[in-house]
Amino acid sequence: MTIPPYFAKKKPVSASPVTTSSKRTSSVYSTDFQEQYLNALYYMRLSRMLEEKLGALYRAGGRIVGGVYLGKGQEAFAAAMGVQLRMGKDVYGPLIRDQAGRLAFGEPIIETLRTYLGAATGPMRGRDGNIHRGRPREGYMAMISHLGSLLSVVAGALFARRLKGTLGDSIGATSVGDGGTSTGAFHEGMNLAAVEKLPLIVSIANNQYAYSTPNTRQYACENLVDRAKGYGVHGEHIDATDLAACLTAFRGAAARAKAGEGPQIVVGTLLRLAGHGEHDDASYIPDKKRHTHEARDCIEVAAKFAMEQGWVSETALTTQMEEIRRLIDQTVAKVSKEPAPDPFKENWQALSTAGLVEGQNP
Amino acid sequence: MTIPPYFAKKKPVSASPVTTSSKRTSSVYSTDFQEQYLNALYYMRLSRMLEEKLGALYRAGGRIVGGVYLGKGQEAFAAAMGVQLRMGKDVYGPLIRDQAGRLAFGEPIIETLRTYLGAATGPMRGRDGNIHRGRPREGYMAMISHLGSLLSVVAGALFARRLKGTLGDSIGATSVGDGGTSTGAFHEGMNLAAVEKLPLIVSIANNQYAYSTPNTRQYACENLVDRAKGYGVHGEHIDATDLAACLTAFRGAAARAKAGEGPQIVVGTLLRLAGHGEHDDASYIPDKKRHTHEARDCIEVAAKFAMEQGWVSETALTTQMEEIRRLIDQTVAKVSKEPAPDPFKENWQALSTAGLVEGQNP
Amino acid sequence: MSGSITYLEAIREAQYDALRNDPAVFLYGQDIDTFGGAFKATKNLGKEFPGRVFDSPISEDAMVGLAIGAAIEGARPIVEMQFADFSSIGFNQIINQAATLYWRTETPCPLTIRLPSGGTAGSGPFHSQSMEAIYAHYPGLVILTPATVEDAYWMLLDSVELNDPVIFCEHKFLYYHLKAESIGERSLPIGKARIARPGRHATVVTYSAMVHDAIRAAEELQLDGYQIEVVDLRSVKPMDTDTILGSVARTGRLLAVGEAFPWGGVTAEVISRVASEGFHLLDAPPMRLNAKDTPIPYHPNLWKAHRPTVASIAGALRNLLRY
Amino acid sequence: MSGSITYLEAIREAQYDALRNDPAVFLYGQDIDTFGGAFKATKNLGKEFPGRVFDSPISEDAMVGLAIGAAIEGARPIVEMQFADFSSIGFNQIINQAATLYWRTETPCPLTIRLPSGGTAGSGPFHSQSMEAIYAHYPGLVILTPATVEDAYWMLLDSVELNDPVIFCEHKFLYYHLKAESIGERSLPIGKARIARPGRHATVVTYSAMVHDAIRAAEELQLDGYQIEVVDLRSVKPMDTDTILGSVARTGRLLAVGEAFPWGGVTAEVISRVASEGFHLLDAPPMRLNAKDTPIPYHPNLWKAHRPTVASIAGALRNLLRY
Ligand SMILES: Cc1ncc(C[n+]2csc(CCOP(=O)(O)OP(=O)(O)O)c2C)c(N)n1
Ligand SMILES: Cc1ncc(C[n+]2csc(CCOP(=O)(O)OP(=O)(O)O)c2C)c(N)n1
Ligand SMILES: [Mg+2]
Ligand SMILES: [Mg+2]
Repeated sequence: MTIPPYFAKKKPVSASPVTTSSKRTSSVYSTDFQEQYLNALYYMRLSRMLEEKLGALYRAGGRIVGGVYLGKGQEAFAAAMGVQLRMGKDVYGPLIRDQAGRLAFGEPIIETLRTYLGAATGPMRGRDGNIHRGRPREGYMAMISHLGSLLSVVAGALFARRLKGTLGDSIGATSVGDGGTSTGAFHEGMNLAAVEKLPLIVSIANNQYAYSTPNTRQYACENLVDRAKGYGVHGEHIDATDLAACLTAFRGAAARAKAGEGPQIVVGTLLRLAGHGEHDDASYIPDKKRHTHEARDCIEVAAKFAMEQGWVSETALTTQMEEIRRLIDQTVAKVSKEPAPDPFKENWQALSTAGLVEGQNP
Repeated sequence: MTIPPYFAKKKPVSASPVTTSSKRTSSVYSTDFQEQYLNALYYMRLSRMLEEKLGALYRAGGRIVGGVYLGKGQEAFAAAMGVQLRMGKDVYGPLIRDQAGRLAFGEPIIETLRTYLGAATGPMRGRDGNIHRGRPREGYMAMISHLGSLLSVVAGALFARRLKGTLGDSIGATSVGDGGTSTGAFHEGMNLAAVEKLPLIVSIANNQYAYSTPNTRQYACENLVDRAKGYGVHGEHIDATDLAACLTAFRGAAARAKAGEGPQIVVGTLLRLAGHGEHDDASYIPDKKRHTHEARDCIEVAAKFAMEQGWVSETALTTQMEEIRRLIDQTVAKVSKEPAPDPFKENWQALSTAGLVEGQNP
Repeated sequence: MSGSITYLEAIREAQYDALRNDPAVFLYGQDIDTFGGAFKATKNLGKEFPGRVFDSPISEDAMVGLAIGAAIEGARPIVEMQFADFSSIGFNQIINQAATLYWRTETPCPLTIRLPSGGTAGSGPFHSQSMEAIYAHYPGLVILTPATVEDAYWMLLDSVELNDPVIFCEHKFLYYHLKAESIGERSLPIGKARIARPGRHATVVTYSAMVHDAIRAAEELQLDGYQIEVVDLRSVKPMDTDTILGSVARTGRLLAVGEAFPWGGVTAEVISRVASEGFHLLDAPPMRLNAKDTPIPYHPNLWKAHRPTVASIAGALRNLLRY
Repeated sequence: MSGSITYLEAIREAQYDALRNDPAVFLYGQDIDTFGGAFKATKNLGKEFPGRVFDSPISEDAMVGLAIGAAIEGARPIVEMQFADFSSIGFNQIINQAATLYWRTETPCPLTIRLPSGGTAGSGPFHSQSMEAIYAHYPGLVILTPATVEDAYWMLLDSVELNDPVIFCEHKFLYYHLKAESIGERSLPIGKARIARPGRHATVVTYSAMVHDAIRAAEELQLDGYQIEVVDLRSVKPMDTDTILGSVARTGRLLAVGEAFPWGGVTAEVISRVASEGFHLLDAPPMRLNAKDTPIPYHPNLWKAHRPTVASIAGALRNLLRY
């Protein structure tokens, strides 16, 4: 596995979790599971802090370019998928709530910050923004806004690898929200991936709302996992506020995909714990929803569980959080000094073949 | 129920079926069922003969304008849906294999022939052709070629009626093939109809091929009826070579739709007994497929069953066939004398608001 | 500009009045009911007209299809696309189903599709597009591009009354930035262009938000003694060739300005019509000014350089006048 | 025209050679494997290149999406749309995903989408469309419109080698009707127009099947002593303005002909460029000739009246020359 240099994977900075866990060898969880769990928890916490920073910068005004769409409450679901993936080997097409998954996949936070802060050094160089970022050549797809339309693209990358004979045990993964499942693109992509029997995991984060639109106006089946059978693929439904459940589901899905069982759907139920974007106060979410099981903060739940299991101590978590804060602050400071895009340095070429580019306006 | 004059519904010409049936009052089938059955059988036979005529005219060359796509083998499935519908009251959006359904809905064969023979008097006046014909203002939708895209239109007509308070016990019905289920439009339309809980029957004719493409390259689920649950709608799968099974399914679907139970999916398995169009010899269909249960001729099966039940005599059927032949020959003769479209009489206006139409090329 | 009603409020008002005037009108779109729409163009309408404003699933193809079916039945739906850019998913239903219906079947299709269009800083390639040219190329559609508060209101009301499918391109930048004292009286019918600013040295033909940039450029050139006429197309299809030619007849010089992509589109159509039908009116080669031929950039630095601006319009006019 | 290879066979040959030359090439489309495609453009290719020609589900959006994903990974897919008209379902993936990929991410997207385009008698509104203008409006795509057997072959091979998404508009009428002795040598690169017929009294700029009608119209006018130059654009985006201007410089008169709908499109772009950049070369107002502004009629009587013909091109030329 080769990792492109700008993507050198951050190791979890939590205080030696494996040592801590040796206390409880009787655990039903394998060491491997435990390691993934703590990795995921790290990325969840990193994601949350990073997004809180982005929210604060947005509210302060003037610093963030464009909108801010956060994954608060969806970190467990996103990270559990992300930790299954190997940057440089697997294909990942994340969506707007997948900050934790992106970090778990191996994106360094400087890529996030460069994009949001509008630095020319970021992966999109000011041409496209924030949640659209990616590095497709590294298997890290860069979503367009049109929901559902990344699914077939991730499928296509896997298809090409199989054709070239380089697929090996690579898998692909992409996400969609409850709203995104209503798109024709989702359906066509899902069906095509099933026909081609591609090793693709599709995670459906049912956060009960699409912007302001509740599930009742989005679909009429009991559970979106009921769609899986209609595509002839394996489907699972989990409580997405429970990191252990998320990990179990995505580990299983990844294993089945690698075993040649074709696409895998994982539906997670949760509640979006933020507005659709930071401009939105989500006043359309009734208060009583905010006190349901689905509204639990997956990070608190996950941390508590890890401590109960003896996998990590409270002190270690506190230390980790301090390190995360420092990392974020340092990176913000660094990126803040980086240049903004300069239109005079822009070549304004939409084609890679320079010879076919026509003249532009003066 | 008002029937527009040009659509005066042809009554079945079979020899008084109800009388015949009185012989067997112990039948498990109601009189109503039996009547529908014989109606359907009539339309199936009319459809088959009419299509054979179209095929012959096509092969003879020079008479038919455009392509010829036939419903051979699909008559039971199409007619069983058509006889549930009441022209002037229900909304019907048929597809290319639905000649029998169109006739059962109340289309007189002169409308079919005018379109195929390119008469200016036909419902499309030479502007669009053959299988695209319809009279949308009468609830008889005129399909465009893009598969799947009529579903939401039929749904919309029902939606408007409900809004206006004129829905009553009207229902809508539309068809799609196995291939058509792979379209985004099918998915979006199906899901939207389910969310709006509209009284819409969607018939899926799985004739095992989409043009030359076999089911294995079209979908990966076991049976397309597995999709129903994912939309939260009632689904049923039937042997579409069996008219009684088709009628039972569509009668049930219509009753449930009228009872407010929302969209209904009926999947029928059969084999297309013709080429995709008359230009196609369907050599890609393996011979052994032609000797399977699904390759039974639904008309033979239905006629035999009706005779076994004592609903109709062989003589009556023979008489009926003669009447059908005469009707077709007379209508062909009549239409052959009708004028072709004249470009100089054409107003070339794509907008109904004449004041907004711009000048055309000289 | 100051005043008491915004372009956005005018659009909301028009929908309010359409719903009030005609029970056949209903609204269908994402997040338009309780939430009032991503831009609040339907704020409170769901409450004021219960059962006539519907949140739709994220299904632009089916949304348009539903509206077509409803229009066939005599309803007068207004469909809101959350952004014009997402109408690409409804493209097929628009150009092939709605646009051909009347011609194929003599069945009118009174359908209005609202497209929140055009660029605003930081919105990027998929929330900034101007798609009028795409729809105008296909027969059977009316494409409107209101530039004023008055037009936003009256043209939307007119659209709903029209028995043909209308693509109503609202400019998102004008939503909050354009204000008027009041809506004003209906002045022109659909299909007529408007002289937004009279002049005699050159004509700028433009539409939507660019009308305001063109006027500002004209004001800049006034300081140099030039009187620039600005024609606001209002409707890009049909296009009011007579008014355009009338203006060019007065000025002899033509600059067509649009914020859409440069290949084809409204400006090419304008130039072609004038070159063909008003060749001898021209004292100088007609000019076009459009956005650059790349996707619309996200970062404001790039975005400003991508599209025509008051400065680039003024620059183009200077070149045109120098000729 | 007679000879031993048709336009359609040239397209098949090009795909054969592309598959043979480069293992990264694969074909994806409806009914293209065993069946060889609705028009037989891929006849036997599935047999000759096992595992590289795929029947797809009826999912144009996902077909294009799959090809984009594959192109990102370095594959060179050729996607066949069964008819150009069905590309409306893949529209969003084409204009927003494929066309923006390189600009957004510096990732090349070597993807060729074949659109069987244009009118044939009895094909009606949804099997006859010419969609080049729709795609050309969006940045990031190359739009090719071959008119000859040679171009059908070489331009398709070139498309596959190009690191950008190509919309390859093949004309269905030429499939069987256009023949050549042999494919011939590659003459011009992509992006260059061709003088299909030299002349000096007027220039017709056109592309695809209309090139042949224009040549026939030119032959007709030759009988009256006029020498009409015909420019075959070959590529409508990029458009070879230099060659067009060169021709107009020789003739002083311009008629742009296309079989697409009249609003906007290729002919508007041609006229605009010449009016702007070659105004003083023109001795008469430039003219356009397109199809009428309605959907494409089904019945041949109407169909023939809807589109430009040899007669209407000749008529337009007479008007132009009379000027
Ligand atoms: C095709 C399309 N239509 C509309 C939108 C506008 N839009 C952006 S996000 C969103 C809601 C998405 O809801 P969901 O899929 O549930 O994801 P969530 O935001 O809840 O994570 C909408 C409607 C879009 N991006 N794409
Ligand atoms: C969106 C779209 N893509 C492609 C086509 C071309 N086409 C016409 S019929 C057909 C096959 C349809 O198969 P199926 O839905 O199974 O119906 P059947 O012909 O078997 O009745 C295809 C691919 C089309 N009409 N629409
Ligand atoms: Mg959601
Ligand atoms: Mg089929």
